[in-house]
Amino acid sequence: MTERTNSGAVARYRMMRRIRTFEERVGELFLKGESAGSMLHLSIGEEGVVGLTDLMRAGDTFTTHHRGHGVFLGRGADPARMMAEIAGKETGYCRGKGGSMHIADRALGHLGANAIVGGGIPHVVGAGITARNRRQDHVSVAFFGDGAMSQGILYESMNMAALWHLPVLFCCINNQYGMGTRVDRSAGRVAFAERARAFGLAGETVDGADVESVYQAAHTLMASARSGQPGFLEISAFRFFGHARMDKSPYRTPEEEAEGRLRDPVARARATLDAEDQVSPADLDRIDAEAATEMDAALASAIAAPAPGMQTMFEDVYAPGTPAPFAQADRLRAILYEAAP
Amino acid sequence: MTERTNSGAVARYRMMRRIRTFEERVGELFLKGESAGSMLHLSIGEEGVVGLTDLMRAGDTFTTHHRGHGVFLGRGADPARMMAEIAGKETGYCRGKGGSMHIADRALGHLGANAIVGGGIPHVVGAGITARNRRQDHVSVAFFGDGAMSQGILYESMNMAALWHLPVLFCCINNQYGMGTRVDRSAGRVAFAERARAFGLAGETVDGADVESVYQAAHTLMASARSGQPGFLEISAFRFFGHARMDKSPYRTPEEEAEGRLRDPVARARATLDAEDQVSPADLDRIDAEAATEMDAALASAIAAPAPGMQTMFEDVYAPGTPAPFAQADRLRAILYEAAP
Amino acid sequence: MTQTTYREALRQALIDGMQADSDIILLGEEVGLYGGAYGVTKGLIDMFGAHRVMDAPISEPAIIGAAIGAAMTGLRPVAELMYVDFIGMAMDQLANQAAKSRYMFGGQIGVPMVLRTQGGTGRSAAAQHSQSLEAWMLHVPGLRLVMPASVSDAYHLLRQALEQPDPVVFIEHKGLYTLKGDITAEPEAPWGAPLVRRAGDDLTIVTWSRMVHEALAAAAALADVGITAEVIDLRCLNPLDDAMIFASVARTGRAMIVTEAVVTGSVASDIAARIGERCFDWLEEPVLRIGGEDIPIPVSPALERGSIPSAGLIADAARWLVRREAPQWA
Amino acid sequence: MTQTTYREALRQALIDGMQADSDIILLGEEVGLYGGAYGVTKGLIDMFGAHRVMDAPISEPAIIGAAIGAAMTGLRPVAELMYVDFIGMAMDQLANQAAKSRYMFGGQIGVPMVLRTQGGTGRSAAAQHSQSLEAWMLHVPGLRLVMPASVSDAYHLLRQALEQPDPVVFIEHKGLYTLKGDITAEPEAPWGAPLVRRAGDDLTIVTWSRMVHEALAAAAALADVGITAEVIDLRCLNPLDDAMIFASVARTGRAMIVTEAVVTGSVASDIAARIGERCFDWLEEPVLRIGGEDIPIPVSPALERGSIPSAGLIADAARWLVRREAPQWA
Ligand SMILES: Cc1ncc(C[n+]2csc(CCOP(=O)(O)OP(=O)(O)O)c2C)c(N)n1
Ligand SMILES: Cc1ncc(C[n+]2csc(CCOP(=O)(O)OP(=O)(O)O)c2C)c(N)n1
Ligand SMILES: [Mg+2]
Ligand SMILES: [Mg+2]
Repeated sequence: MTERTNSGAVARYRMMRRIRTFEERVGELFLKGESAGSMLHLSIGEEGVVGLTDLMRAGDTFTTHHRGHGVFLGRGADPARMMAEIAGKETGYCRGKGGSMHIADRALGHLGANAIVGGGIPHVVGAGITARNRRQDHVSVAFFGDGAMSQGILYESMNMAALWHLPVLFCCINNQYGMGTRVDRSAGRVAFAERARAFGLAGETVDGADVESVYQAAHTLMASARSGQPGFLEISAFRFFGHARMDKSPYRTPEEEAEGRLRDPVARARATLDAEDQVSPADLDRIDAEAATEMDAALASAIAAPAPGMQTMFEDVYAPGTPAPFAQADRLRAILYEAAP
Repeated sequence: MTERTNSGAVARYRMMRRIRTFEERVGELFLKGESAGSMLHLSIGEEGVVGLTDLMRAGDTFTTHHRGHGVFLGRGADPARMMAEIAGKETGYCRGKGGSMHIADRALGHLGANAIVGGGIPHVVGAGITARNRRQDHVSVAFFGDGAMSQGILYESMNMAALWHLPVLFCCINNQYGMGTRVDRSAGRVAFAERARAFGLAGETVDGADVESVYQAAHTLMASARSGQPGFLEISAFRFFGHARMDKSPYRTPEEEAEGRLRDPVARARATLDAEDQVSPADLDRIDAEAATEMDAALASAIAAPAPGMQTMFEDVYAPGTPAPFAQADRLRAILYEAAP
Repeated sequence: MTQTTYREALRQALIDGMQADSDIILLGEEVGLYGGAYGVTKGLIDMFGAHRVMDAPISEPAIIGAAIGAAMTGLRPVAELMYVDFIGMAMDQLANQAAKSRYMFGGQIGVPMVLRTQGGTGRSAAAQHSQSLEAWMLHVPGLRLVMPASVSDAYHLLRQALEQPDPVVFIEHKGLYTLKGDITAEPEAPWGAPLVRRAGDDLTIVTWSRMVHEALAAAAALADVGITAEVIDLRCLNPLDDAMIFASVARTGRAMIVTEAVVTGSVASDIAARIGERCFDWLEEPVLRIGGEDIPIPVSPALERGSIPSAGLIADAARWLVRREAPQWA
Repeated sequence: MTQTTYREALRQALIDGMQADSDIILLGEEVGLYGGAYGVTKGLIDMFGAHRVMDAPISEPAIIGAAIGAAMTGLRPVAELMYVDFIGMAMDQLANQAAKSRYMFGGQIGVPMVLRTQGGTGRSAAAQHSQSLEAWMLHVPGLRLVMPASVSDAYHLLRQALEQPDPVVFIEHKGLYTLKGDITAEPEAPWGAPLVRRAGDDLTIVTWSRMVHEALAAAAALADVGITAEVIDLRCLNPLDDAMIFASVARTGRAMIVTEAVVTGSVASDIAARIGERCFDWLEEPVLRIGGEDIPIPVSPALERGSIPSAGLIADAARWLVRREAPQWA
């Protein structure tokens, strides 16, 4: 790869390809019967979010929704530990307790994926308070879907961020659907950024199929958030596949799907790099191949990883060193042997 | 009173005076130690809401917040039954179970006052669904304070109303304060009607000190709501007294209070009727005197009314004819006498 | 009388109810085009139209709130909460509004609505999609609370719920949708009455929802070693005519309450306390609670399973209660 | 050692805590300029500034959610919920987020926050402002739950709550703010340990929060007729070292649990169930639950009072338990 190329754009392409390939392997994990359950939500079609994650810095924090694999990879996650978590294994990010919908990593600023639509949004307000009170230069970003636009807690959170001038960004990944409901069937008016502006935020909508546009829009909003003017960024995308692994999307037509899948951020970035940035197809192929090798390894290591030991179930309910839950076996034993109390 | 006068405006003045006088008597009830508790929220300063209640029809329904006496009187409430309820008496609207914050009257369309900020708002969405499904020509109106602008459920409700084209109106009585917090300390951006418009509602703000302006604005919004375009009306007002009976408002200056109290809808209406509609001071005095007589009687009858019988406490938890709560005395009796089960 | 599934029984109850009463509407996320997250409302939007089968935005508080308003004004809404785990954001509408309106308003305004939802473990759905939260609802006067364990109850209790004058929380179990069984012509028992699913003399096992099936499996295993366990399915947790439970325990002298929920603060604790009060003189052994561990539900399938009572655990505990045979793990 | 009030003790705990730990912030409705609905935070905004004493919009879910995020990132927030009755709209943030984060995330992310709130009857505040909802919280693994009854506990338990690594729900009682007493130099008992408020041999009364005072009044009256009741104040409902309760009941042979909450599904049921399990062989009489009636709280002062246990009722029940003297009403 020559020095003339836009190294940022290439890095973003590489990240998007890694996300795409990772998600494909998650699908395989499920088909192999090795995933913990079927509640696996692939972010294929939403890789344009890399335009934002790429701008986040060490110290910045974030929360995600249930479709958060891509965001977390974008922030530097180790795909093997992610895959292990999705398989419910001891070596996963959360020791096999969280799974796909609850991956987190404090070290990388990931305050947690959430299975409650909108559930993680207010946490960034709190992270913003911490940054403000400690005079840290950190932004906290909430990632969520269009479905969360119907959750009241979003508006409560946006209002607080605006009222207190917090370094916070709300990022709605609008993939046009919440399960089987297209946005025009869940929103009385679909101009989401307008809602944010009415609450006093800087609000923008951007085409998520073009990662470089996302990057530009996010650049402005992240800078203003960092200086205390919170923002809202709607990344318009298309959910390529069903809601979760069992969903075959019968509520939308093949035509709509085919058209939606034309909005492919990975393909588009590749084409642009090829045509405009003169990255050679061979270089791009190499990137793709590296991603495949990496994700194959992640998949294999997750499958090979050990399940958590039964006793771990009682750990992490409370902090170490504080009273732990009274296990049922111990309670029954206490009753059974009727030691005088 | 001559035929030349604007009979609607006179009726609205009369209603506003009745509300004002009623609220003054509620204050006396408290001072006499005859109210059920001190959670009494006077709507003095907010009588301009009569410009909206006057436009509501039989069959229309509504919910109110904790400061709802005025709204309910505006819809035809019997002040004696209201006062009895505020005193926690058997003859009150709710048999002494609800009190000031939970007055309701199904017959007059009052689906209930609510002590949860925002709690009654979604109920009008449901009433709107009923009207739509039954093809009834009814509008349902939610009355709430500026404080409820911070409750997520308001936005969820507005979105639903817009999405489903329901005959619903959201009426925010902005009295500038939620307890000790002025709106600019609770809202990141104070243009409330703009928020409603961003959700697809028809949204307006009007000066509540001028009941006739309220009437005009409400006229348009009620008509459009009735035809399936839901609306939002912010009535700007000033809370003349403390939040509840114990609050002396130390968080605002006497100057601010004095200035706010200049925005007196009752005084303003009286002055207008006098100056522009040529209603004589004597006629206006007579209206005021009638209100005083009526509310004195309501106060006296509430004080004289009987407290509810102890056994009534178990009634109305569930519908008559269905299993009632197991009273503690009965449970203890069952244990005590140890009849073989 | 047809062999069908729990899912189909529920669907049929909705269809029959909606055909009988045009005021019934369904309101919830994905109840229309998608047919319900677990398929219970499949096809109903085509049968009854979008004004009666309403796909709602992801707004749990407002969904329940809208159902309340519809109920107050004459409809009979069935609000669907996709997972009982989501009630945390709508508990105000359920407990402070739906449950208390009749009372606060002195009997004037009832809220005849059904909140359909589902709970429980079994799908590796992790901590926020696997809970059993009926204890929260049992503690709220003004609510009714129903949890069917059988196909026939799925049908009949839902039909009956649709006729109640007060709000009913109807909690299905995600692990039972594919259960097969008959819909009996008449309800297996009256509304509010528990049902003896298996008769026995040595101990009484009180349970509900999916744990009925674990208890029955345990009872079958116990029969092999000569212990006869009576298995009582509560069906309705409120109203609950508990006299039959007391009579059974008075006869057997031994009681065990089995719940899938976290045991501390559970409905099992409440039933145990009632038995302790009312059956004291007849008890031979302590009233045992067997429940979920006091932990959030882990995603790992092995840990999830291990945190919830099984037929084996129930049988072990029963052998101790009846024969003082200590289980291996004890 | 100063004679002070429950309100002042709480305020002093916040002040001392905030002076000792600059990461502590207060976040809630009216905690700043207004000084708290019940005056607990009066003047604190002047002492610590608006960045540490934050007046929040009326957004309970987001208040608790923001506190969670602040706790996750290093602060130690005290979120205030003006009335425990409002938890219904924020139970998701409390139970699904605050309580479960450490677990779901495999121990990586703790949520060291305190949720300060108050509950109970006594002010004719009606059904939505008078509840005792601790049972909901007891049923949530991951939460700690504290309900001080004394002035000294108000101080010390709040100080200790401010040092816990996990979320603590701290429920005050609206009827206790004017209670007078001493703040002892050391806590009256360790965190998690119940406290014998009055020793006795004839029966054990287990209770917490305001009902401790009714129980003590009952115990005093009982002493006049020669019955000595041991009154145990739970203080911490979670963690709860219940061994002392079992020891007391094993000694007295009689137990009564008193709660202000609706009795069905209450914490009283849970404590009764535990005693039934662990003290079976030592019990002379059934474990009695004395609680609030299973109704919403009515606004009428007479009805409100009548729906809640009183010292008289407790004493009546105790006389029956100990002496089989049936009360007049029975
Ligand atoms: C509070 C809540 N309600 C409902 C659900 C069930 N649910 C899970 S994902 C989903 C759709 C979410 O749509 P969106 O926010 O657009 O995210 P996407 O799946 O499209 O990424 C729903 C309804 C949930 N998990 N949480
Ligand atoms: C959900 C909820 N949060 C907080 C309160 C406590 N509270 C009662 S009234 C009030 C202020 C409400 O302000 P607003 O909505 O403007 O009504 P106003 O009192 O000004 O009429 C507050 C915070 C409540 N009752 N319900
Ligand atoms: Mg979506
Ligand atoms: Mg106000």
